[in-house]
Amino acid sequence: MSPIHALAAAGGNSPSIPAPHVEYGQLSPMLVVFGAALVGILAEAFLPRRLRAATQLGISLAGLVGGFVAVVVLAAQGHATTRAGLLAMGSVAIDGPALFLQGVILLTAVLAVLTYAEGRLEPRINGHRIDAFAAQAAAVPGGEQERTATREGLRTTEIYPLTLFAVGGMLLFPASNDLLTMFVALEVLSLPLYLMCALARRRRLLSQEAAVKYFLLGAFASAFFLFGTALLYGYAGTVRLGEIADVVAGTAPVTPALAVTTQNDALLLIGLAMLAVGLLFKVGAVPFHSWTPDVYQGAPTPVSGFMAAATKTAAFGAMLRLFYVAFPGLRWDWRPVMWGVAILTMVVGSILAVTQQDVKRLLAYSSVAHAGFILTGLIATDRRGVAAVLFYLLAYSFVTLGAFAVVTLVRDSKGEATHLSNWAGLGRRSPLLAAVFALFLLAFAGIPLTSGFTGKFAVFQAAAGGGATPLVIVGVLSSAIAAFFYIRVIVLMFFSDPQPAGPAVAVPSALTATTIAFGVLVTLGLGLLPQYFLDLASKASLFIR
Amino acid sequence: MSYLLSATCAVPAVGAVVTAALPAGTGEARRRTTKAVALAVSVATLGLAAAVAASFEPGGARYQLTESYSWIRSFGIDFALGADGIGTALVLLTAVLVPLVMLAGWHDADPAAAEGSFESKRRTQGFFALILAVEAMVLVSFLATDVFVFYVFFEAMLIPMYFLIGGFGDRAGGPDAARQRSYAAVKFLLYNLLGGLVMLAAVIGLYVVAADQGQATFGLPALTDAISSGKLVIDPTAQRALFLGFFFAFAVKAPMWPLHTWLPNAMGESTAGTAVLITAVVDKVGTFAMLRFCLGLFPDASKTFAPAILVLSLIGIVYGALVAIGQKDIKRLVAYASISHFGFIIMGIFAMTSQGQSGATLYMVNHGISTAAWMLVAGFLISRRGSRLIADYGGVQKVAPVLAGTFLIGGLATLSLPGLAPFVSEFLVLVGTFTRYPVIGVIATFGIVLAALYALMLYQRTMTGPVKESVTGMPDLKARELAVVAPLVALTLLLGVYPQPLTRMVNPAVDDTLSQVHRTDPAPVHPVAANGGEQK
Amino acid sequence: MNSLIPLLVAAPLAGAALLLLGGRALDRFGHWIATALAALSCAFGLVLFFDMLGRDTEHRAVTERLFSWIPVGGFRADVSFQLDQLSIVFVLLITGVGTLIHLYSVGYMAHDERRRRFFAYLNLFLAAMLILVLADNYLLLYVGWEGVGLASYLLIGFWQHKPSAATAAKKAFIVNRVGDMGLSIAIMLMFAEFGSFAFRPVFSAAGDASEGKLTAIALMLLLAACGKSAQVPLQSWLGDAMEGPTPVSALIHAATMVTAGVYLITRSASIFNLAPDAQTAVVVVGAVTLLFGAIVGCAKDDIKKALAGSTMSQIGYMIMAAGLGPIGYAFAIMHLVTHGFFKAGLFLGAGSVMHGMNDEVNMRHYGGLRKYMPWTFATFMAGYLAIIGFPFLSGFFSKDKIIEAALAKGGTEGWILGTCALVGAAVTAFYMTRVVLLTFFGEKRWQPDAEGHRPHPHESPRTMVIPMVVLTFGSLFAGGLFSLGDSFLHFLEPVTGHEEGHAPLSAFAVSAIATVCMAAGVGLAWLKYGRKPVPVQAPRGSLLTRAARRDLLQDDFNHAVLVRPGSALAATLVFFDSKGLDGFVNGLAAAIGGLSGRLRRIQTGYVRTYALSMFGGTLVLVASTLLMRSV
Amino acid sequence: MNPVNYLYLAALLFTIGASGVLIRRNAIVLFMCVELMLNASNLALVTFSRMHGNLDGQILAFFTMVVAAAEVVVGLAIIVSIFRTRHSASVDDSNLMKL
Repeated sequence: MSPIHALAAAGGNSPSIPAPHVEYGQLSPMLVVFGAALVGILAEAFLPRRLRAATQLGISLAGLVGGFVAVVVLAAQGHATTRAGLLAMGSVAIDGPALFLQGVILLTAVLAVLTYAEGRLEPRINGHRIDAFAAQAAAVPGGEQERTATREGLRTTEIYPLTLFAVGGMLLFPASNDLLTMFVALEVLSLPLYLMCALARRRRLLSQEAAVKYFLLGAFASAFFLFGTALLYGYAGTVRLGEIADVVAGTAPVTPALAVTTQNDALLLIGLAMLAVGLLFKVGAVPFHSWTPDVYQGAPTPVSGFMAAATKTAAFGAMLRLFYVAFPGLRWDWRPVMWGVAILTMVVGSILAVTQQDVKRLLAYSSVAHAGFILTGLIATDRRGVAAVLFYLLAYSFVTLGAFAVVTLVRDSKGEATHLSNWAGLGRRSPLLAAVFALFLLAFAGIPLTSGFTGKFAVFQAAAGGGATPLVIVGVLSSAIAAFFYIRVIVLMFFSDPQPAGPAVAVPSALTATTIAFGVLVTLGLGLLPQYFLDLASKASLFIR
Repeated sequence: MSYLLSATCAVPAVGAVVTAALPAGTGEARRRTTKAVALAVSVATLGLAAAVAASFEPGGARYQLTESYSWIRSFGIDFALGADGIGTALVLLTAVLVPLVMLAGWHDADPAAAEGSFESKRRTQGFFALILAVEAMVLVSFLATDVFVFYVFFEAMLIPMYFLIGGFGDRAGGPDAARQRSYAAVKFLLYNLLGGLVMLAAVIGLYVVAADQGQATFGLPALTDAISSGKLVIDPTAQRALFLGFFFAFAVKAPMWPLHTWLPNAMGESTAGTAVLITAVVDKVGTFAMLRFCLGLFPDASKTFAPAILVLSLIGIVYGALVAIGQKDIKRLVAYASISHFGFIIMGIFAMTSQGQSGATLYMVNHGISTAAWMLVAGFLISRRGSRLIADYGGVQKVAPVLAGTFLIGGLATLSLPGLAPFVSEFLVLVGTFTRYPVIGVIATFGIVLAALYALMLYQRTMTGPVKESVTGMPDLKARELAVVAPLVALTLLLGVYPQPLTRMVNPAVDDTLSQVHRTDPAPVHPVAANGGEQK
Repeated sequence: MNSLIPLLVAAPLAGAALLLLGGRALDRFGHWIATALAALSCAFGLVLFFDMLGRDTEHRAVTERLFSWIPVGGFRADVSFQLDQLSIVFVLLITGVGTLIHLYSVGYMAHDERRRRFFAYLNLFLAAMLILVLADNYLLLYVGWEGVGLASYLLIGFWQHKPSAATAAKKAFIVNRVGDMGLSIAIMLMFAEFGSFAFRPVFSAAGDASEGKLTAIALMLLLAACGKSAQVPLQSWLGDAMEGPTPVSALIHAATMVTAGVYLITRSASIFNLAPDAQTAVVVVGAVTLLFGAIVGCAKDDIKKALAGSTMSQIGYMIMAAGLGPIGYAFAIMHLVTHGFFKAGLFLGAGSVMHGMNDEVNMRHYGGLRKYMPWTFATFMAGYLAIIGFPFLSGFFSKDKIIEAALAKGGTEGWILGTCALVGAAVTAFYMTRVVLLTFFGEKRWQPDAEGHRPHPHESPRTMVIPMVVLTFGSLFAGGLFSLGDSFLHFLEPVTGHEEGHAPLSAFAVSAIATVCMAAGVGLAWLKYGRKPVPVQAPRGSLLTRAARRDLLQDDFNHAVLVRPGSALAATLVFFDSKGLDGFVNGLAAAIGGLSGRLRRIQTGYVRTYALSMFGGTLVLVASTLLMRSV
Repeated sequence: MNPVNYLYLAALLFTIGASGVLIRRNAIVLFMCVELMLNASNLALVTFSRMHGNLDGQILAFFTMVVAAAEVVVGLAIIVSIFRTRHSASVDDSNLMKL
């Protein structure tokens, strides 16, 4: 019983509230990251401008790597398996999936932050290195203020603490064991992202538009999530996932109130559906995907990469926990619905991507399609499914990050040249980069010997094992369609003649190079020798309740 | 455990990486070193393949020289290799053809002036590296005794093949050659990818079914044994579905009518060497896989669908030949001829008689050799005149008799003239089919007339008659080109007169396959006392 | 001694390989190598022949097994030769005539720069033909069968720069392929029926098989024979085949290859004897062809085509005889041999004439040549008399025997066949006389050739004359020799079997009637061409003549019934392939693209639309969740 | 009085908010509608908290208010910046990115 219940039981007139017991050790990953974020704010406030960029990068890397180390240590101590447990009065669960996903998110974040700091791509402005982010976000685009800011080579270093906060939220999201924590985590990860979308240095109108769209729709979605929470609370009288499961299963002690509310399944089912809406929005599943292309296109490319990779990971983590911990009993209610969503997502995502002309939008739609593939794994509703989803998220994150990092390098005078026509003949001019991007595309397409194939195989196998054969068939067919547009890009890069005034490929610093290299490494590694990570995923595939 | 097989696959793979990494540059010297290295690698592979064939005992176990390394334990996947008679024969074919293809395409990857400044400096390296990559993957798929491993390389080989088709066309294309080429490449890839993905579903399905019955493995011998011993029982419906899943992929790859339309584009637009790689090597993986996987894993379903498949292949035989007759483009004609031939191969496989299947296997090898000869000579011809249109040629035999002669031999092999290798296999397939399905067998024999038509028409129109001014002064075959054609012609003759080395290798494997599907040859109505040729 | 048998084949084969691979180095003396090897093969043949005569009848047939060719399951094809009385006859004919024609070609092809290749092909032909007659199983026979087809293809089209030659060559090969189809189906039938296709086992087991099966096999063999031996309905290629150099016409399209069909039927006697219906088919084909060829022969002005028609007709005789069964086989072969001699002689003569007349082939441009080329004239006359069956020359004996046999068939059938044969004899006499008169008699009708050179007829070189002379002996005496005490008959009997036919007429009567017919034919010809001068331009002629000039419309028929529909079908399929199948595939891709284009529209860019889609989605989600529970 | 009525009210408010989001143009108003939805949820939470006789719901409500406040900050920041750029707060004006 949580203290709140105790209070209620005590009739509310005993003032003594026992101090909650918090396992700081096991929460350390999040704490470290949040701490770093706060330090970042302070640095932002007190450090002189010229020092900020470097310091912020340092702080963020320190925080993220520290967090990752903490995750590894926790996992090593067996908190992923034997010593997995509920923390902070049961509001946070540290178990296999949580730690695995936190690890993935942190690694992704590290690489993303590296791409933030890339200063070689934009031409120097009177000696100042500048990056992909607005000189002064508050300044009106094209206004005098912005021009001066640009001239002084200002940089929006706030991006770093914002990212850290978002990462903190993402770490909490898949680990949150009650709906309240989940809601808070959702907002904590979303709000910074809204802002980060608005921070592009070039094409600021698009950037701001992306932000406003993302914000309004995000808020809309979280409203649904919250109302769903309310309804579920109404049904079960609690927001703890585990306890909800008990109530659903009918194993919970029946209070008179419960006796009344549990009569009304509508509460439960509608609540479930609305929660699902909130999460499906974050993972970008059809029909809640419409924001993805616009936001991915408008946001600064490094941020798009970060969002595409990390947000999806976190959101799927939360979804897994919600469905596997709170509603295993309702499997027969939500599985068919999820079938529909998955099929719709795979098909619509793939088909819409076929006619895209902008690389970032293309990647956005492909991320939608992939959300569909991951959902098929989620529908398996068994450990194999969980493991498959975890592995897929791992594989997918790094490919996505790498792909967006490559996008940042193909530039012309107006910044990144994201229109596909500009990519014609890239393979002739810079074969290496084109080859790398082709590798990522092939991984997206799920060609064997790349991580994409292993992941796809895992989820499809899990789905088939779970008796969702039709899903698998739809899956393979839509991957065939998906292959079509990945191939189109490859054709464009290698087989068509370059435009005379086509874009140049900027030579990145070690930062972006590291990200891309890591992406390639993981893509091939998980394609050729996936065994270790598959083991890791399946070890980490058990939820604590 | 011997490492011969893995070595055979590894050498070209490593060679591919090395070749790709060789110093770039458009200088002639740089290019020559690249080519030399690649050729050396392929020859080394040939040596290893020969070693495999040598150490293979026809009488022995179905799979020999087996190796197995745990790859993905979670899915019960081992990187398992093993050579059986059929696989070994095709490994030899591949290893023999690749060096010749390289030699034939010696200058195909030299930067074309047309593509000028944007031309990648790594063009030559890329071309030869890709060929080696294809070889490596093909070899693995011929030797894999693990369904998953086979699938992976079956799929993966599409990518280098795709770049070969799309990246390096013959210089005979029209103004929109580049567009045509990339269209062909995309078509090739999407067709085969679709097939592969459908197969993926079937592979997963197979694993799920097997795992449910405690056979959580992709190991082919294990699965086939479990099936034939009844330890693993796939219910008919599932079995049919899985069979179709596998067969679809192989039928696209083979290609079988009506899934063939990618082949003419691919062979037409790519260089002659690449075309040979496609039709003589890569496509064989498809027919090979029908024989090894479809029949081995789904015996009952195979028997259920055999008649339908036979009809389709029969259509393919006649259809391919007729369309070939109507072609205006030399390479497309060869492509359609190949479609007709693949009809024969598939027919032999699903006739489910020892003659049919041994014939089909020999057919794969012989068709590889003869078509290679025909296609490569055609390539030499085309490279001289810069046109693929039959109408642009005439009277070549006057100016280039050797070229014409070899081209004729290629054509005669294609129409399977007795004494040349293809005759042996074609007749075996026909007899094998006839003994079980007389009507189909008889109709199929029309194919030999049609084959004569397209082969000789092509020869007549290009080589005979008055010398067209467009071909006057056309040089005869050069030493390099002779070096390419001579071994092929020699092999065609040798295997036509003395095919025993192959049959000895293939027959046991075929008998094993037949026992897997519980089929025996239909007995003659009035068997003669003394066996056929046996009279001393 | 048997080890000589493979050498029979090996010698010419080696020659062919040597000449083809040898390159220009052999241009100067290559033809002599080829001739020598042919002669060597002939020598081997003679040795084997006398060796055989040395043995008593039942030990004459020998088999020499080299190696197992295609062993798969019950399917055993061996490379194994069988030399018996039948094959030795062919061996001697092939190698003998072959050698002579090699010799002849040395002179005939003297000025052709591709002479080396020509001789290579000739050797190749000898080898293939010997395989054909020596094989001890049908599959090996098939190898020789198509081998000679290939050789004939190469030689007909030897002057490839002439489109007509190239076309004729292709036509010959393809028509033959149709026949080959029959042969391969026959082999398949045998394998399915007996589990073997080697002569001995099949013949020994033939008795067990149902008559239907045997008839099927026999008919397929007949189809093959029709292809090779230019019998109706597959006769159309032989006329065009005359595009080849004359020695080729002599060797392949007169003496040897075209008679392979007769060999096949005779060899398969044990099958045909048990399939009377098939035999009827055979005699019908034979009878029809013998008249068909004869009629065509009458109308042609091209000397070689006239002779080709004659060949067709003569082989018709043989096929008919073979179709008569045991009463006819031996005579078929006998006529085959004698015909080999005199027809080869006639062709060589024709070649010699052309040689002297700047390759002019139109007999209307000849005339009065007897003074200019006496040797040619003499030898040609000998052949002429032989073929028309002038008493006591080769043709007389062999042809009369066939006529007797035909009559001996008995009943109306017998009478019909006999009549056909006699009419054929008369017509033969007519067209051959016509040839002789047009060529050697009458006034000169020489025309300048394309370059305007007036011909200067002259006797051919010795290398060409000698073979003609040698063949003359064959034409004159072979028949008589064979019939002395029916030696030939008794020699072959063990293989072909023989039973005396009982003709309704006495042998003498038959000969008398035949001779009368012959005389009639000659007379008619003399009235038409001997007495009055022959117009240089062919008169329009009767309907029949015009039809006959066009080979009785056979090509028009084939073209209308097979070629045009075939090419139409091909064109249709090409269209269907690109527009139909491929169109479907591309259409699918386009459809997806279009769908994508349409679906994109929902991405309006308006936040509120997005919100709407979310809201709608939510409603659907909620509704379906509730629905799931209610159902 | 039956607490269920409060639930009806909450549902009503939520629906009003949602439909507001769908039909209004002004970003600020849109945002207000979202806030309305949040508060509808709050009402529901509090009601349920009362029905179940435990305080979780009320706690949740408090959290929601905090979150809403944070959201306002972020939201207004974004909306204001875009307003200064475009001199319009209509969400329909910002559709440069579509299809």
